[in-house]
Amino acid sequence: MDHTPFIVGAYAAGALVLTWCALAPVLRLRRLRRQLADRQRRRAAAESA
Amino acid sequence: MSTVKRIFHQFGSPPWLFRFAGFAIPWLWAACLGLGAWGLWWGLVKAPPDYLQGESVRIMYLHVPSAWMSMGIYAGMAVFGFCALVWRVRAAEVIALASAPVGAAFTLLALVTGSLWGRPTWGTYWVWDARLTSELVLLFLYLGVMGLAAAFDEPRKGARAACLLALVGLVNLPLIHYSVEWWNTLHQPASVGVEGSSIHPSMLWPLLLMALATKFYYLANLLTRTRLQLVVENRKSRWVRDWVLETR
Amino acid sequence: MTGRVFLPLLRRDLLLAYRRRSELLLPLVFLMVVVSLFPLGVGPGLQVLSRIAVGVIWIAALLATVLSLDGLFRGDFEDGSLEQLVISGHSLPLAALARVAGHWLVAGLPIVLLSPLLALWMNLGEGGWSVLVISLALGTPTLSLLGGIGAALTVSLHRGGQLLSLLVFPLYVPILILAASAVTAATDGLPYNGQLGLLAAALVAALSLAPWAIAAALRLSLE
Amino acid sequence: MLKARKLQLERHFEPVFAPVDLDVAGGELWLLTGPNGAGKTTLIRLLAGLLRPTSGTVSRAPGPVAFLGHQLGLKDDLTVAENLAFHQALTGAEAPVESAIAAVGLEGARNQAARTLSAGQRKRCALARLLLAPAPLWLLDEPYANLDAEGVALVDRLLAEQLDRGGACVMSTHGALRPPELPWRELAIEAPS
Repeated sequence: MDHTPFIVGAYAAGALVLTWCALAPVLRLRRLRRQLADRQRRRAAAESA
Repeated sequence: MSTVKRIFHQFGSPPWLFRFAGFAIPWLWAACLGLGAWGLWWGLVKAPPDYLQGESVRIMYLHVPSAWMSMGIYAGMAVFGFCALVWRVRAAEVIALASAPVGAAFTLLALVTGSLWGRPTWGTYWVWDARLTSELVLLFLYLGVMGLAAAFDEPRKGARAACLLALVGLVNLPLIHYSVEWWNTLHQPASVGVEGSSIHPSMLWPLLLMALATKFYYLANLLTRTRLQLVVENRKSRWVRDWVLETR
Repeated sequence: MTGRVFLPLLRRDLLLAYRRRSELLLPLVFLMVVVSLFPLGVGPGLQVLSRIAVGVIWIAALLATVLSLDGLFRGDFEDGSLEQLVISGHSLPLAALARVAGHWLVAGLPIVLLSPLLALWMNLGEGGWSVLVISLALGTPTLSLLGGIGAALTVSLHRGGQLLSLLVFPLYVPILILAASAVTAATDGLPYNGQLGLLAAALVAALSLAPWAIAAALRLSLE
Repeated sequence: MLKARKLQLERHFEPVFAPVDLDVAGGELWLLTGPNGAGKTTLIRLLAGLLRPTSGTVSRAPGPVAFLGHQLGLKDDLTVAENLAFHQALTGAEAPVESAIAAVGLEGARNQAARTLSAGQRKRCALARLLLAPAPLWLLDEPYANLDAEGVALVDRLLAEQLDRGGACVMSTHGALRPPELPWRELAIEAPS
C-alpha cells in the first residue's frame, strides 16, 4: 500500500489548520484597526468642520 | 496584594503587554518556522521509514507534537484560569481564553492525523483506540470551554465561567484518560501495539524539533490573540488611538 | 448559622416537587421510551439486546439526568430565591449540596428503582441485575453532582440546555465506563468489586469537590 | 454600617457609572436616584455583595442584610405562609410568621399559592420578610413598585420602624415617590465621565 497520499494529506491538513488558526486573529486585528482608524478620521473631520 | 497578583500587574499592564507582544511575535514566528523546517526535513527526508509501520510513520512527526500540545495547552489554560478566578486578574483570563482555540486546533489536528495514520496501519480511518478517544473527549472539553465563553453577553462573566469549567475539566482529565485507557485494554486485548512501541532513536530528533516548533507556534499565536483582545478592550484609551494612527 | 441551610432547603425542594408531582414522571417516561426504542432499532434478537443492555440503560439514565438538570437552579435563579440564599450568608456549597440531593431524590432515585424493569426488557443476564442497580445507585448521584456544575454555569443563559449537555457529557465518561464494565463483568461471572469501589470513590470525590465548584458557578451566574 | 469607596463596575469594558462613595450610618435612609439605565439596580446589587466591583471596595458591618430585588424570591408553588416559614427557617428568625402576615395585610391570602397573588400582594409578601428577621441593614430595589397607596404607606411605616430601631436602609427609586414623613438623603448616580 502506498502511504504517500496519507502523509501528504496529514501535512496538508496540518498546514491548513495551523495557518487558519494563526491567521484568523491577525486578520481580525487588521480589520479592527481599519475600523478604529475610520472612526477616528470621521470624528476628526466632524470636529474640524 | 499577593505576589501572583503583583507579577500579573507588572506584566499585564495593557500598553506594555501590547508593545512587548508586538516586538516578540516576529521572533517567535522565526523560531517556529526555522525549527519546523529543520524538523520536517529531518523527519520527511533524512529519517528512515519505520520497519513495522513503513513510510506512514512520518505522520507521527506531526501527530505526536499535536497531541502533546493539545494536552499541554489544556493544562496551561486551566492554570491561568485558576489564577484568573482566585486573584481576579484580567490578563490571566485573556491568556486562558486565547489558549482555547489554539488547543482545540491542535486537538483537531491530532485527530485528523491520527486517523490518516490509522488508515494504512489499521486499515480503517477510525478505531476506538485509547489515545484517539481521549483526544476526542478533549476536543469536546475545548468546545465546551469556548462555547461557554461565547454564550455570555458580558465577556468577563463568560471568561470566568469558562475558566471555572476548564479547571473542572483539568481535575477530570486524568480520570478520563485512565478510564479510557483501561476501557480500551478491556475491549481490545490484542490491539495493534505499534503506537505503544518505544520511540526509535532515529525518530527522536525530528520529533523533538517539531515539538519545539509547535511550542513557539503556540506562544506566537497566543500573543497575537492577546494583542487582539487588548485592543478590543481598550479601544477608547489613549494608547490604542495612538497605535491606530501610527503609519504602517 | 451556616449549618442550618441544608434541611430547610431540602424540605422546601421536596415540598415543591410534591406540588408538581405529575412532572416527576416525565424523566421516567423518557427513560422508558428511550430504552424501548432500542429493540425497535436494532431488532428483537435477545442476544444482541443482552449484549448492549448495560450501555443502553446507562446512556438512557445519563440522558434523563441531563434533561432534568437544566431546571436544577433555573427556578431559583429566575424567581430571586438564589439571591436571597446568597444574601442570607449561609454556606453556599452546603445549599448547593441540598439542592443536588433534592434533585437526586426526585430524579435519580426513581431511575435506580426502575432499572430492574429496564434490565428485564433488555434481556440483561440475571447475574447483572443487582450490580446494575448498585452501579446506578452509586453512579447517578455523581452524575447529579457533576451535572450540577454545568447547570450552575449555564443557569443565566437563555438557551443553556444544549450547551449543558456539551459541558457535562465529557465529565461523565469515566462513570459510564466504570459502571458499564462492572455490570458486564458481573454478567460474565467475573469479579466486579473493583469497579464498584471506584464508582464509590468517584462519588466521595464528587461529594467533597463538586459543591464548591457549584457554589462558585452560582455566584458567577448571579453577577 | 455600610461604606463604599470609589466603587465601580465595568460592563463590556466600560464603567456603568462614575465612581461611587457612600457612607451609611445607623438610622439613615438613603435614596439612590437616577434615570432608567443609570445603574441603580447594579449599585444595589454591588452593595449587597451579589456583584463584585471592578474596582473600589464595599464594607458592611457584620450581621444580616435584608435584600429585596426585582425578583422577589417567592416560590410560586408555595403559599404565603410556607414562603415565609422557609425564610424563617433560613434566617433563624424569632418573630412569628402570623404576625408578619398580619402586619402586611395578607391574612386573607395566607394559604393561597404565591402564583395566585396579584403583583401588589406578592410585593407585600416579600416585604413581610423584612419583619421576620430584624436586619440592621436593608437594601431595597424599587420597594414602591407595584404598590397601591395603602402599600406605599405600609413601606413608609416599615421604614420608619427600621430607622427608629437604629437600622439603616438604602433603596433605589426612579419615580417621584419619596417617603414623605422621613428624613432621607440622596445619592444621585452619575454617568461615567
